[in-house]
Amino acid sequence: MKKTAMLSAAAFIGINLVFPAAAAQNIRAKADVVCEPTKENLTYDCKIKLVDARTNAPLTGVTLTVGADMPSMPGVHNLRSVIAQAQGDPGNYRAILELEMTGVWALRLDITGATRDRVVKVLRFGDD
Amino acid sequence: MLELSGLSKHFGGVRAVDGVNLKVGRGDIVGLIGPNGSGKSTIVNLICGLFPPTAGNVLLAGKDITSLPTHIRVGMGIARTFQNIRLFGQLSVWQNLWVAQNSDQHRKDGSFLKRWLGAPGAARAEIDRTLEFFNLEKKRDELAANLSFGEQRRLEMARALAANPSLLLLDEPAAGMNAEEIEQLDERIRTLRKTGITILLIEHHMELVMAVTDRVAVLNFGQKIADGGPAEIQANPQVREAYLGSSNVK
Amino acid sequence: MIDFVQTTVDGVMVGCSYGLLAIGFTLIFGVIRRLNLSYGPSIMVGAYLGTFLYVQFGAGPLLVAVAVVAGAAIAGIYVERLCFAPMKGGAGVASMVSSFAIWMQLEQAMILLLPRHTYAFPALATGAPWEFGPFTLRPDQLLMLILAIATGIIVNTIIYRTRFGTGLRLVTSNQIAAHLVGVNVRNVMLGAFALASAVGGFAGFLVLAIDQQVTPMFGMWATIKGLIAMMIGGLGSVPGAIAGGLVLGVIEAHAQGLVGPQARDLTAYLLLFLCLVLRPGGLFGKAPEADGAFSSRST
Amino acid sequence: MDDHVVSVLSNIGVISFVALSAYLLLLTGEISFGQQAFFGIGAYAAAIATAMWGWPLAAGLMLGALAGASSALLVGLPTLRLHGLYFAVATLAFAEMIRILLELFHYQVAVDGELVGPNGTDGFGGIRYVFQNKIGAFEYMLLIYTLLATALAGLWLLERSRLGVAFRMIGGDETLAKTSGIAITRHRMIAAALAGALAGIGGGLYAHLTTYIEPRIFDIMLGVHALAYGLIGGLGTALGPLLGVLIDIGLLGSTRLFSGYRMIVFGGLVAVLLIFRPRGLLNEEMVHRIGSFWRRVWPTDPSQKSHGKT
Repeated sequence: MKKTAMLSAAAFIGINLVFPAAAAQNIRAKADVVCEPTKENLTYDCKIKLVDARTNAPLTGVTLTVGADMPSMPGVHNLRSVIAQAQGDPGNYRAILELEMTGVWALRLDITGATRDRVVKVLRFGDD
Repeated sequence: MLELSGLSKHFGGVRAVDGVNLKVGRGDIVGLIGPNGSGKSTIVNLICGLFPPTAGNVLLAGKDITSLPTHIRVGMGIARTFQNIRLFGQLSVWQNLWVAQNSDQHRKDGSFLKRWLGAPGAARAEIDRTLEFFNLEKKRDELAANLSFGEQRRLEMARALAANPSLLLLDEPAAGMNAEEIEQLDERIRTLRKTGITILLIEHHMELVMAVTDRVAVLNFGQKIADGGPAEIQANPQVREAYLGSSNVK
Repeated sequence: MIDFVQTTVDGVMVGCSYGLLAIGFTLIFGVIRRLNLSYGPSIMVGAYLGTFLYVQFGAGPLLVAVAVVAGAAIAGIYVERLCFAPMKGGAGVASMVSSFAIWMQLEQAMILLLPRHTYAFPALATGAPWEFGPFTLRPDQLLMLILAIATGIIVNTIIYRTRFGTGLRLVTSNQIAAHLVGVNVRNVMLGAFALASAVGGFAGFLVLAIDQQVTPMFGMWATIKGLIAMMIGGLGSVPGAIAGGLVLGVIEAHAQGLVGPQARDLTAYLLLFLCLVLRPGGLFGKAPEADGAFSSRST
Repeated sequence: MDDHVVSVLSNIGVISFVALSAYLLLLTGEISFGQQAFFGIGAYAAAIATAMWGWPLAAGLMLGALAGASSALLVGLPTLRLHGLYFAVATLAFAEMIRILLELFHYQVAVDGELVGPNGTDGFGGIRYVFQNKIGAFEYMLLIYTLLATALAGLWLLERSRLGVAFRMIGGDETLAKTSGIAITRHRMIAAALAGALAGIGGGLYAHLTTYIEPRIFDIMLGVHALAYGLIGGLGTALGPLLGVLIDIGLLGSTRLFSGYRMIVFGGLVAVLLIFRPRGLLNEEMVHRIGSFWRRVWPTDPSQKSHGKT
């Protein structure tokens, strides 16, 4: 029993050394997303505006990929992520999503490059 | 060793066991016979605590164990076999015996981890001896479900013995066996008797019962109608009427 | 007091449909001693078929009702053939998981047929609610009540007055004995699935006609509500199923009236949990024996 | 490695925990429709710990495991005497109650001027520990698999231990297990707690993987999937449920081929598979055969001859 306790304590400390509690704070991203249906069935045109949550300055120089999950089916209905194109004013992006069905989807906005972050937006797709 | 006093079990309106008194002395081999449905298996279930009696008590070595749960009774030295073979089919022969093992050996030998992950020396030797006694040593790694009928019967008894019981309840161990196998069983019971174990044998096979038991109790409709030496029982007219009248016995 | 009565009446109306759902569930369970998770999705197949006819061709309520019942029955037979008939005894868990897999299959097939989240469903009857003093009664709800009672009577007649029903009852009480007296157990099982799914389909039609809309969540809804009502009433008992449905409907209605919509479901599950823990046999069933038919045990 | 592959593999790893959790109970013969509740409780507990209280990840995951285990014990007590369908439905009722309670659960604090924390049906976003600490997606996947490997090693040992064999005994024949001296109640509680802890850790990992959780994620769909994975993959070894997850999420969920038709293929596949192998691909018989083969190829010292099943 003692051995087990010591082992788990060692593992605990080890993991904490590798993954410490955060002090260094990255830029925190904030996103506004608007998705419009296209002529194509189940295909949506999404306009995304990324800003720094603290300064509200547009977030530039990053790569944005957009994926989607259905919260009611974790790990089941997940779309392959698409890369969003920068468009118009700085911080504005656009992505085309082909969904499997209408309903509530959680959009995964993955930001890589100058900073790394993930923002999840829950949106209802469909005209109902 | 074992004492049943006024033991009763009613299922709804059926009196499966009705006020049975029975004493089994230490080291005795007592037969329990009776026609089908006379309450024999119910008595075994009551002794090992699978359900509570409606009335009466079960005493083991003078201690009242009536309200103790089954696994505690096993720890106190009661082991049993089942009429229809019951084994852990998805486990190996060795594993069947290993976890059923209930001797002081497996509690003291080696470190905690060794005991939990395997059987240290003496406990392992004990299992091996039991397997050899039942001629199963070659099958130790086989899944119990893959054994032949005869092997399964032997494993069933081996598992009961692995618990190192002071009281062994055998519920129709000869059922489905051929003459040769019954003879082997007879021999094994005789060998066991020398170790001082107490046995309650429930059996339809009269030759076996008469050959190995010291005493025989007879049940009919849940009540004990006779109790005595084998010869005495065979001569008892009440038994002949109840038993031989309803069932075809050798 | 007036609110209380009104809420109770509303609860009874909904409870009727729960009761019908539970009858279907309990018929299947009683006969086969296994849980058919695809029960609700089978009903959903019927519902989507009906909706498809309604949306595409403007079919009327009567035709839609026939389509729903027929679709559900056919889906029920499909489930029986694939998940229950080929499984040997003692494979209760495998059957259940298999029926879950088919649930997924049916649901996706229906989503492919009608990919939008919500579709309109034809109304049973239109018209202004009737007022009786302080109480109101929707005509469609009243019609649903009448139809639900009629269905209950028909099912009861089938079970107690027909040859098939006699076989069904025999199989329910003792499968081996039924086999020995010459009942074709397999046919009875198939028939039970068809009948149960058809009853469920009709219940589904009534519920959807009140709601006037259908979503892909309907399959799960029907399975869960039917399951809860059946467990509360007691497994394998038809009167129990109706009673369970009514109890569930009334208690849900009051919980919603007193606290809110989330409390409604919470109360339903709490009721189910307490019922199982305190009185596992349900209101009308016997206490569960070690029912070997339904466990993951291998032997 | 491709981002998509990393994301799929991470998902597989995380869902494997809840599959293992359901598997552990299946060993003792009980079917639980409710392991998703402990996954959810673990997810919320771990996420609250790191995102709101500023705990390190390991501590958060431990809290998740602890919360999963203790709630499993809590629900284990009243449901102890239930079996089979009754137990399954009772666990379902419990899990749904937990889900609804999570929908009513509001507890938020301001982090960087934004409200973070469980917000009822609107979910709990901003679980950004992994991003704040610049842990890459690949690194996080490694963490998931390290923990999964640890869990598997633990289960591997468990299945060879008296405890694990006793679990299988209870699962095989409870009456016989009783008369073999096994304390059923205690073993069932241990199994429930271990299963709860496994699901709890999985939940904690999931929350930090997606950064967003909401009560709907933890509904019965997840629970029945978890159950199905074990039965598809096989009940003979802890690798069985993993195989099930791999087939479902890895093979079908992530290839474009079946997009839109995936459940039709998967559903049919599972139904047909279960007709031929009601205890899954890697059932006890199969595992035993592989074990015997292994023993022949690689015979161990006869005095130390293998006693366990491999």
